[in-house]
Amino acid sequence: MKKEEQLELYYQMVLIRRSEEKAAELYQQGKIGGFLHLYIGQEAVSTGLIAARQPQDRVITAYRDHGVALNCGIPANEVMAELLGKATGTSKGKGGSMHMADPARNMWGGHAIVGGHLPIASGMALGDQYAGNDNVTICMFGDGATNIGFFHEALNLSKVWKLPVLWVCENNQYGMGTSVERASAVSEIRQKAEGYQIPNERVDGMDVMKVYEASQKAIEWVRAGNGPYLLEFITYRFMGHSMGDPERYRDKQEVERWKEGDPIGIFRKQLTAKKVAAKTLDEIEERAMTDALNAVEFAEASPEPELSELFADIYAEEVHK
Amino acid sequence: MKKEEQLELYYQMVLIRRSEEKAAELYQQGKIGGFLHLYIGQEAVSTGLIAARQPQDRVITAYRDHGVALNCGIPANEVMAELLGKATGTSKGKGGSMHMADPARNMWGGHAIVGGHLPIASGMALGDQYAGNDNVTICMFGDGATNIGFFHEALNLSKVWKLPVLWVCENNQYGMGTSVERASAVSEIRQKAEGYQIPNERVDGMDVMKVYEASQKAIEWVRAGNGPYLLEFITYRFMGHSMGDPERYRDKQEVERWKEGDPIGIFRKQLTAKKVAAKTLDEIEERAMTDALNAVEFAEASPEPELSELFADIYAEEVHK
Amino acid sequence: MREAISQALMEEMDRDPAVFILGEEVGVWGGTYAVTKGFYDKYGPERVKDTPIAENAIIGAAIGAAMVGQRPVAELMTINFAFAAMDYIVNQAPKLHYMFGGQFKVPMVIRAVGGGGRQLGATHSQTPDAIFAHFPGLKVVSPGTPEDAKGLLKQAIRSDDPVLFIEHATMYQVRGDVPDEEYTIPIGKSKIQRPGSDVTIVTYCKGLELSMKAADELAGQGIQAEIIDLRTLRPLDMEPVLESFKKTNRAVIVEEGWKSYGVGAEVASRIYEEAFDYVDAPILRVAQKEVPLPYNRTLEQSALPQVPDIVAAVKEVLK
Amino acid sequence: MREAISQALMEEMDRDPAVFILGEEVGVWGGTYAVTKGFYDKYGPERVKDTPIAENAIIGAAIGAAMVGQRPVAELMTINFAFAAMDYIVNQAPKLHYMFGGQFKVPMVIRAVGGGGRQLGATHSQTPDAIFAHFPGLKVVSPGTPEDAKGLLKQAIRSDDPVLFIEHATMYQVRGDVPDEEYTIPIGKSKIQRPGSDVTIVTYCKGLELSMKAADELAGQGIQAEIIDLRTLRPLDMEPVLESFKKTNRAVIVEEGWKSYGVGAEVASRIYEEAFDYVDAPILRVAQKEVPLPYNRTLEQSALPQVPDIVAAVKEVLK
Ligand SMILES: Cc1ncc(C[n+]2csc(CCOP(=O)(O)OP(=O)(O)O)c2C)c(N)n1
Ligand SMILES: Cc1ncc(C[n+]2csc(CCOP(=O)(O)OP(=O)(O)O)c2C)c(N)n1
Ligand SMILES: [Mg+2]
Ligand SMILES: [Mg+2]
Repeated sequence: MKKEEQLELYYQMVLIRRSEEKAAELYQQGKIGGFLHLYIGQEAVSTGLIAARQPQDRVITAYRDHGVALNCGIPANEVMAELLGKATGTSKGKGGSMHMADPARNMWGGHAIVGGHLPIASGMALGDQYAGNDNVTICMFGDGATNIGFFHEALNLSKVWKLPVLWVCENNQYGMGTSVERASAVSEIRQKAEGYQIPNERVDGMDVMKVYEASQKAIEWVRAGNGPYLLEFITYRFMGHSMGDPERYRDKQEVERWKEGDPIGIFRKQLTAKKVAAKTLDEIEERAMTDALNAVEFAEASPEPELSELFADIYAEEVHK
Repeated sequence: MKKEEQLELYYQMVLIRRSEEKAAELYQQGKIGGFLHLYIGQEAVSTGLIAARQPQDRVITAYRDHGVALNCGIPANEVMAELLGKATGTSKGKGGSMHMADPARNMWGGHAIVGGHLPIASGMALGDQYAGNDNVTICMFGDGATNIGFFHEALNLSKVWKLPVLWVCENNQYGMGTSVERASAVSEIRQKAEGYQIPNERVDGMDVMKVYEASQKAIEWVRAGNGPYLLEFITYRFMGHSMGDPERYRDKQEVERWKEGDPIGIFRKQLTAKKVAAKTLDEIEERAMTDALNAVEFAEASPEPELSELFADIYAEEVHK
Repeated sequence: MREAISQALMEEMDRDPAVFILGEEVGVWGGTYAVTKGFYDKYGPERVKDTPIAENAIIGAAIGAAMVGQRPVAELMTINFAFAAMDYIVNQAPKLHYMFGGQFKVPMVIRAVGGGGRQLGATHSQTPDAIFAHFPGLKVVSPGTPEDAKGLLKQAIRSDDPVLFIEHATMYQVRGDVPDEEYTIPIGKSKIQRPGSDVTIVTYCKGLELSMKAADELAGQGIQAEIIDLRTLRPLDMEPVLESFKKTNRAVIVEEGWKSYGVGAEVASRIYEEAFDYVDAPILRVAQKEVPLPYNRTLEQSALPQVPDIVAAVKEVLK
Repeated sequence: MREAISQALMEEMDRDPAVFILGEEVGVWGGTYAVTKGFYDKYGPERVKDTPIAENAIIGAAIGAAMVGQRPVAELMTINFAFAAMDYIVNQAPKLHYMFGGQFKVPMVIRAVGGGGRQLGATHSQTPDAIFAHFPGLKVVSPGTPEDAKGLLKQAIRSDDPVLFIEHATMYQVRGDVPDEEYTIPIGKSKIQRPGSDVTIVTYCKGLELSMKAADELAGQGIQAEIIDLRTLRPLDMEPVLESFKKTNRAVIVEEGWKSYGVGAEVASRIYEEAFDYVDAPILRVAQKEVPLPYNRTLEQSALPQVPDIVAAVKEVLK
């Protein structure tokens, strides 16, 4: 990967971090409602993954979707505006934190029912297979999501029909307060793919370049018509599951240990080792901060949706009454 | 296994065969309604399996349940009466072909939602684990059932909680008209257990003694507190999926080939080889025939349920209106 | 009826290459109720897709394919298996358009066979149509004649919204005229299936068959029942119902499902709300007795609404 | 309210060793809504079981354990996830007793948290209570006061039948007296929560909170509303409703869920059927607007039924 591309990834990771920090503040101030699931700690996963896709490749993920939305190119302004429920938000303020989307940027939504979007991802891949194009559907989900039946049905179907879908598990060690070991029969999620003879791989999810490389290989393998592939990225969320998590299920030391492997810190070190000047990186960080702040400003200044929006878009076509 | 026990198994297998043949006739005569899924061809599976259980072990299965009911010791009379919807049926005529049960004989029902009884089986095993006894739950299901999410959730739970449950897949090659290969990512069902690190084994399901031996080993392994185990029995249904199956999905030769390995024929040969006299076996066959005929007679002579039964047993306790 | 539904599917598949079918046994078997018989040979496995037994995957995949521009028709072997895919039917398909601010469309049809009366036992005999109609964003269609079935199914396939299309297992043999020329019928329009002046019978699907028979019988006794067929449960078109009721001032609602929290409750409530001054007698509901349907034929039949129940209810409201 | 529910669970666990709890985050986390806080430490992992995210396994396992003699209390993190386990809730649990001729019992409680108003978006904000109440064999309970919550939950745990026990996410802070002594409240009994003479308000759960406020406001204007709390949606006890209605001749039904095919439709229909001669004005339903609930707070609040809506409806029926 070219250096400027790498710097772009660095920018994206920092932008996610700063945006999420701002979102946490806005939540504390009561300006964001509902659930807020932060991506802090996991930035390398979606950044590296989405950098590896081609523009025609579709991304679909769970409710922990702000980072994914930014990586897909949805402007920070629109993401932040959605968090504030504004008319300028990517889903017009109707979706909120868990429902970022922009099909024009091939971001097919955050989805709030755990595992619920996996069969839908199979369907998107089916649609592309049916159309005869070479799009790949990239479906991200958590470790916890691999215990629900949706996962099983989606993976089985993808293999039986050889669908062009890349399954991406973000194994951040917990589904809410339940560790992988307490919820899953196997502790390596990738092993589950064996039950479907889906080729699979377990990759360090804290190193964005490793994520990128594994993803690129996998995506192109899928694109070549080989059927589905499963990637498991080992990662960790530094914050609670959502705002207000009592975090009784893990101790501080564990969190601190993982924080030593902060994906942004790791990448910064790598870039520095590749002779990128500290100043360059600092400037990127500042730009990310500015963009996050601007997004907040934009979102706060944006109008609320009109009340008439309440009854808009229930159906895509006019309904006879 | 002692010789008289083996002869008892032979009797059971022939009884199932004769009863099913009679049921088919009664169906043609319009005396049985609904769906009728015959067990012809698969007799060795439930006969060998259930012979291997202890009385305290619970059996639960799918809608293809007449044979299982007979093996569990439900009198043929009651099974046949249930098929005819009579008050003397094992479920008082309210359940029909797909819903044979008798908890006193540890037969916990045929269940008509494909895969739906697997989580329930996990729960039965959980109940026993919670009670601290050493009962084993034996849960039978078809190959087709292993593609639905219920299967996945049940197996995962059983492994995570180390539940005393024996999973038994009757792989009869088809779920209705869909062959295993067309519906399942893996063609050996037992491979699916690998995704849960559940020990497993693939066994010839046309040879009742092989079924018995594998089952006994597996049941005692589960009873010893080792957690779940999965057995896959390779078998075949000689008849259509249910009455009125156009059978466009397989050709006659295939069926004929399997019929050469008729489980009753195989067992008769084995018994003959073990010096059981033809006369003894013929007498058993006659007894089975007589019992099947008597069952029909009993069922036909039995009364219809009272009309008041319609409102009985909606709730187990009296309901305030 | 079967043929009308088959025709609708074929015509739409011929018209629009984005239309394909998926479901259990829709292909090689030819459809459990033979609705897609011959389709596999004609359109091939790409457009007539046999699926594993995995209702979430079936409906979920249909949603996904619809989102990216196809027009899948998913078949649920019976509506009872809708519960195994419930999240997709009520919580995903109907909400995706709204929740993402109009960015996604889900032009998908779920065909499901419902109904009791075939001795299939409690889990396999339901008519739970009302519960699906509770969800905004979903369209729920359930025709009672071959003509309507064809026209409505064609329209459902062309709809840019998810449609649950409910057929009745005991009605495939129902005969009726179907126009020769190409036609569609708008979703969300109730229809007078039989004009009359004395009493309004509001019904749909299997209830229509029963109500027509009851109306014949009543006519013999000098009572002219007007039958309004809802055809669509959501959106619910009350206009022809209200118009009829304002004329007859008496109504009976006939449905096959359970009475409590059923279709009749909604229809009755709306009549009272919107035509209160025209009510001359309590509106009655004829529906299934509130029991899980038993296997035994006599018991099952006595739980299901029957023609004499309708006749009796009409006489009661005319008292 | 939260404490009342916790108490009920603890008392029943202390009383009967067959009672145990299973669900997502009920243990170590202490319950997503903190209802089972402290339970894990007190009763240990055997009796307070954290499950994988697998709603079918949770409810299915509860059914199985109940069949063999335990009394599981399964928690659905929210009622929206009931759709992921729908087959167990409506097609298995309520039918097993009947379908096997009374041979099985399913003494199980499903606790589920419902309700909108917390900006969780369309898939996570539903109040779909009515659809569960459609199924014979299931008991559906949804209390509106801490006293009722405690007494009904204890009774639900002792019930030999499956009970869906619906709590409301925004009501855990609701305060109210709870008797000191041990008590239970029968399932299937509606209750007068506030006596009055001018109009009958029929409601339950969140609707009770709103209706009480509306009644206060109305009282200030000289209108005395009698509030009947259904508490149980199935079996539905209409007696207190009818008694009240025969006195007031006017009714408003208040529920949080969508209006169409909702609870109000059933209640209104029954009032008309059973007290037709007492009706002086159309019965009105106050309910959620028929949209998937949006995230934006203002939009969401404008979709939910509010106190002024109730006040207005009461004035309308009194016109
Ligand atoms: C079907 C369903 N059950 C439960 C929930 C509640 N829930 C939301 S997030 C979550 C944990 C998911 O964990 P994981 O898949 O590992 O994703 P992570 O939050 O770690 O990113 C749960 C249980 C839900 N949204 N959907
Ligand atoms: C959830 C669900 N989906 C579909 C059906 C319809 N159905 C009944 S039996 C069957 C095939 C099951 O095949 P398998 O599990 O292999 O059992 P077999 O009939 O071969 O014994 C299907 C699809 C059902 N009963 N339940
Ligand atoms: Mg996780
Ligand atoms: Mg099979």
